[in-house]
Amino acid sequence: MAGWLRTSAAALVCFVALVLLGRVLPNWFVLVATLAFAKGIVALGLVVLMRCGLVSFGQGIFFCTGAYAAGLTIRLLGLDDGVLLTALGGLLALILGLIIAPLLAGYRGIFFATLTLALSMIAYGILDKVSWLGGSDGFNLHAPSFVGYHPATPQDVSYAIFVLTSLATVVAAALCRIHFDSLRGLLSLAARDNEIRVEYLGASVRWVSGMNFAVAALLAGIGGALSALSLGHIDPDFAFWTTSGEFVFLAILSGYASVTAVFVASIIVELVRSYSSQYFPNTWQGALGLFLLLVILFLPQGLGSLLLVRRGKPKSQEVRAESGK
Amino acid sequence: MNLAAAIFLDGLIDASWLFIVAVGLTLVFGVLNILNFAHGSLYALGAYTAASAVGWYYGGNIGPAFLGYFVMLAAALVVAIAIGPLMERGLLRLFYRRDEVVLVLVTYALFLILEDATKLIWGVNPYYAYEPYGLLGDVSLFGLNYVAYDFALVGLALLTGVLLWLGLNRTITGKVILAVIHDREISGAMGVDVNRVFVLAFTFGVFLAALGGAFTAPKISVQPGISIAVILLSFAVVVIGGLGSVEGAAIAALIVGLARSAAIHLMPSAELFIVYLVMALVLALRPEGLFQRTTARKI
Amino acid sequence: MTPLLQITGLQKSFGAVVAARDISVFARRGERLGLIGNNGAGKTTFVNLVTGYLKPDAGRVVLDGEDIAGLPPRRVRRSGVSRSFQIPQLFASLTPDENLLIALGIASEDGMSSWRPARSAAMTAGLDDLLTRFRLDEYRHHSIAALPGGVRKLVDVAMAVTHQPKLLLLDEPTSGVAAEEKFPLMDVIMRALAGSDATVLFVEHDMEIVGRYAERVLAFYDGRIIADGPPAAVLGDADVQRYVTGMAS
Amino acid sequence: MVGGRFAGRLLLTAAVLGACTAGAAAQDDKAFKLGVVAFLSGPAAESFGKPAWDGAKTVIDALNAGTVIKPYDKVGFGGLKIEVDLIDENGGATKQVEELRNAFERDRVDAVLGYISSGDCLAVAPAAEELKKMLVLMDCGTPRVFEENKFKYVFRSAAHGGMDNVAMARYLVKEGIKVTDVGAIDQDYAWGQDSWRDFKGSLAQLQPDAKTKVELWPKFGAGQYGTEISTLLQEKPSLIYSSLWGGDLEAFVLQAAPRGLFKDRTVLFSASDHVLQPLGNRMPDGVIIGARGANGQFAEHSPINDWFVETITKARPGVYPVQPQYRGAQGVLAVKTAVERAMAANGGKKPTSEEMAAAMVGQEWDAPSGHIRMALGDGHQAIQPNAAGRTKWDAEAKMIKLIDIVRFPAECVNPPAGTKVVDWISEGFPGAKCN
Repeated sequence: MAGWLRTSAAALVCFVALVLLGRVLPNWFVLVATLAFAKGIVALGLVVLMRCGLVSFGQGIFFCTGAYAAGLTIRLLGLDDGVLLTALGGLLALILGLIIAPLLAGYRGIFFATLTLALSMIAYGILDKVSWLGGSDGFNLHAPSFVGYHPATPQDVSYAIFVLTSLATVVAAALCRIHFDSLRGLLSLAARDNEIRVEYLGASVRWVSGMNFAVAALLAGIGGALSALSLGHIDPDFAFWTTSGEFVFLAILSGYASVTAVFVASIIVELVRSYSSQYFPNTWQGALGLFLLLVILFLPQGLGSLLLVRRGKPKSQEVRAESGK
Repeated sequence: MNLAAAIFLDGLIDASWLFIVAVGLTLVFGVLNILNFAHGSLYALGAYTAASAVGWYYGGNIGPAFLGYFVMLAAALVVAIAIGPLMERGLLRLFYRRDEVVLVLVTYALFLILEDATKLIWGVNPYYAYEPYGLLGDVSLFGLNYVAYDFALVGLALLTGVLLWLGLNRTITGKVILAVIHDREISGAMGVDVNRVFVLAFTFGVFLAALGGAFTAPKISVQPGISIAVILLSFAVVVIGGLGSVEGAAIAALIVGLARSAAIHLMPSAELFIVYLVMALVLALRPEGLFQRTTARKI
Repeated sequence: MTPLLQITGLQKSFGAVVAARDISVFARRGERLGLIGNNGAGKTTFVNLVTGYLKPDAGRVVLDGEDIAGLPPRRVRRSGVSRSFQIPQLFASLTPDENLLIALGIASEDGMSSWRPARSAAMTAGLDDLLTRFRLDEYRHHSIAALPGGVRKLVDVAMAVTHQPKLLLLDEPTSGVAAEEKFPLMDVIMRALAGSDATVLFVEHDMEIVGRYAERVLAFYDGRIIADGPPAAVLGDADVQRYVTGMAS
Repeated sequence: MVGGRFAGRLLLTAAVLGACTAGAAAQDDKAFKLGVVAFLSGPAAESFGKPAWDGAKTVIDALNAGTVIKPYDKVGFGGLKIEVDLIDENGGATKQVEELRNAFERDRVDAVLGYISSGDCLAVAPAAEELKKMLVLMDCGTPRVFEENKFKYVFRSAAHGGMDNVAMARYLVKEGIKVTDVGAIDQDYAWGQDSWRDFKGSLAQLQPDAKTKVELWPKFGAGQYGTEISTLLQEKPSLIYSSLWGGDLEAFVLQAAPRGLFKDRTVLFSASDHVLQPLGNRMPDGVIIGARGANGQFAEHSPINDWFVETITKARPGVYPVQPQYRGAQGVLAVKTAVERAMAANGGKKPTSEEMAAAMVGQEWDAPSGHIRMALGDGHQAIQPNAAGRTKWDAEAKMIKLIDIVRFPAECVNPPAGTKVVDWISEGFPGAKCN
């Protein structure tokens, strides 16, 4: 139980710290951080999935589900409460996840990755084609309100979205931490290591995978809704394979040693991307690719390992879990 | 009647192109378990190299016109030999000990890098290799005028398919490759030099991608961005055919090609979506693709 | 009193190879059975058939009146049958501690349905007990890869008993263990099991071990049971000596 | 350990912060920082991105050197040297929104000029408005930007796509080309869909009995059109319309010409002068060409046009400027005009976004492509003269010359203020002023 409390306390402190930071930070960085956290939440979902040995290359399908759910609710129903929209995005993504899970829970490794990618491509095809979904150009969202509060200036809007995103972030982070430290979290690692034994111990690997998949979908949906709100624009690229690839990159970059690492990683990537496209407008993609390669090569266990080392903590279970395979 | 014929011919031509670009992807997947996102960039490299080579060949009247086709073939070979081993030994190898999904990510990074690399080498201006396209004249079938070159491509695709099949099933090396496709560990334990097979298969995959690019170059304007459409289409074909299955790739290419041409002739507004539709159907009915080679959780 | 386990007419063949032909066995509660037979005689196949890793072509496996033949390992485990493996099936990236925690967690009342922390009071109590019973305390935080073969076997067995099985099948518990360690290892296992009234069925090549720890011996040959009885009788049996021990020794 | 994690989070956030707040540039009122956004990579780089940037850069360099002719002879923008932040438009609309915000808030650009893709324009416009920063759209076609929104800080320095297709339809009439039936091939995304809708509507007004035989919708970037060409050959329409552009259009021509698609029928490419130079004599003669304005060969002689052509052909030998170069230049001159008008009003200080926006509303200026007016969208959307013509390979000059050129005044092909293109077309071009 103490673990619960400590984690929740830490989460609360982080939240307060972020809310305060958001006030002193330059607005552009608040925006970067908002997007980074939103994408980080999606990557966190992938980390959950990776802990049971599965990597989805199609998180875009849930990311766009969340985004379009939020966007269409504003557009068609006129509901614009940020909190509600975020929850809705997550919920719909979760439902979709629960529908798909049985189809994919039987697959593993590269096959799983490829099938998820295929599904997200289908989603992309639909969004691109269906005109009442905005078609290839997508559509814009006006600024949301927040449980009755209607921010006046764009700075207030972006700050409010930042606060909402930070809240979602710390909650997701704390819950995942608790999950990782729980029996269930341990079981995921077990399923990753040795499926036969898990079955022989009386648990179902399919069930474990399915659950983690659903959680990942939920988080992707929330991240999608938040991204849509902070960008004020939605288009089929939300489901494109490069988007999904970016999430996988975030997850691999952060590793699953530490939940914090996911969000630090996504802030770094966000900055690298935007600075590289500013300083090498002609070769920013190559620069990004190179960065990607180097990270994968020299940080095989992700940023998380660094964090843990810095903490002077002995090699933790998760880190070994990664090198295990 | 004419309509049916047109649908069939156009579908066939489309399918031949699809097959050439997709079969390399599926082969690499089968052997190395890598979903190579850079496949499209390799296709582009083939197209650029061929375009430059053809431009040089006809520009300077180096030799008889028909030899231009061999120049294109050579271009594809050059790309394969220059890139294949380098990429496999120099880079991918470093990640084999890691989770196979990391490898997908690596190829994604490669895709990004290659895109800009081609831009640095060839710039953004278009390249053309149109001479070989008209060389074979044109034929009139069912009241429609076709460029003979397109049927030559069908022949090339058939040839590729047949040679690949024979190579895999009738030669020692091919059998070894099939063995590795079937079970990497066991073959390794049985003394197969898996590394050699990897280099071989990957290089051949690169060659097929480059070949697709080289022989498409005469029909198109070679410029940045041509790789994207290719990777998506060939990926769809591979998924439909079943990951890692050469036969599957062939059948899937035919299905997709015919589906597309039928859609364009009968219901043009569906063209954009038809491929995804086929893919959705296949995934719904057989998630592992038509020619399944995937292994579900072993329990 | 009715036997705990009643197996009748168990059949399994892989193509032309018949791995189990019409096997019928019974076992009483708390009985210690040794399975002998040379490689390929069908011992492991028998274990796999009983524990649901393989589906029998025919036959019944009745445990406490419930036919468990053909159920998946998960269900078989729930109905009280558990096994260890010739090659220990562990969670290689975790510590023995965590391996056992998982086993205990799944066995515990609410199974994995809870998000309570892995190391709740109840859990650690059961864990410590298990660790002491199997003499694993000193290894609890090592990494699996670093463990000596014998210890891995112990972890493997310990994971199999976390839910108080009625029937426990040990597949060659001493294989891959140095000769001088075989007896200590079996001692630890048997002592750890002493408390329970579980029926223990162990596959073994070493006849001395069979003689020491088995109350009854089943001799396999070519997918059939060719002898069934007290160790002395079976090991003395002519067929057994011709087909099994003769080759084994 | 959790405490440690928290410490780790704060520490890293702080570190990252330090790293990047350092990057934030300070404002400088001796120079004017202009963000320029165009495709430097991806499918649109060759046809539009690079050339548009070339056009803009040529003018900017000349302005900084003070070598432009009157009325643009002031150095830079009203004496302020122009510093350019170049941004790649490739990477998707959402990325553009991010980059635009960074440009304004982190890199403190004074105004942003750019955007070629309609999707990007629609996405970034609200972001700029939100930040109350000056954004001048340079090339994108979709009328939706100002027809569906009201902006204070967003402008478009070139006419929207509506006029392209009205002009094409009018050209057919002017040239006495009787259209019995049409076959259309357009990319299946907003640009293709809108273009075909506008052309179809305009033709229905001008030649009511022209029927639509077939509409083909290849994927953007398909590059392979064999089946589409077969279909067109089978349907045998008397007119083939296409809004294809760049590599797709070049591939289409390369594949269609040898199959005789251009024989004994009219073929019309609504936005295609940028492919004439790359294709050279592979582009058949007699094809009707649009240039999204009186750009390139369609531009009438004027001091500024002659100056522009001379300067850019000197700067980039062998390249004849076409639509993107013209639109790039047009955009830069639009910003210059607005800045200098604002400075005239505020007494020569570097103008704020408000002042620039106020100055640009309804402004008129002379660009190489003619006289441009911010006439639509409450003075935020430019209209400009348009033209069309036919291709003719000139063997001596080794380039395609455009002949039978017909020019249309801006008011003839653009709707009057307050009218949506679609409605204007369907109502039969009320208030159109043609001569």
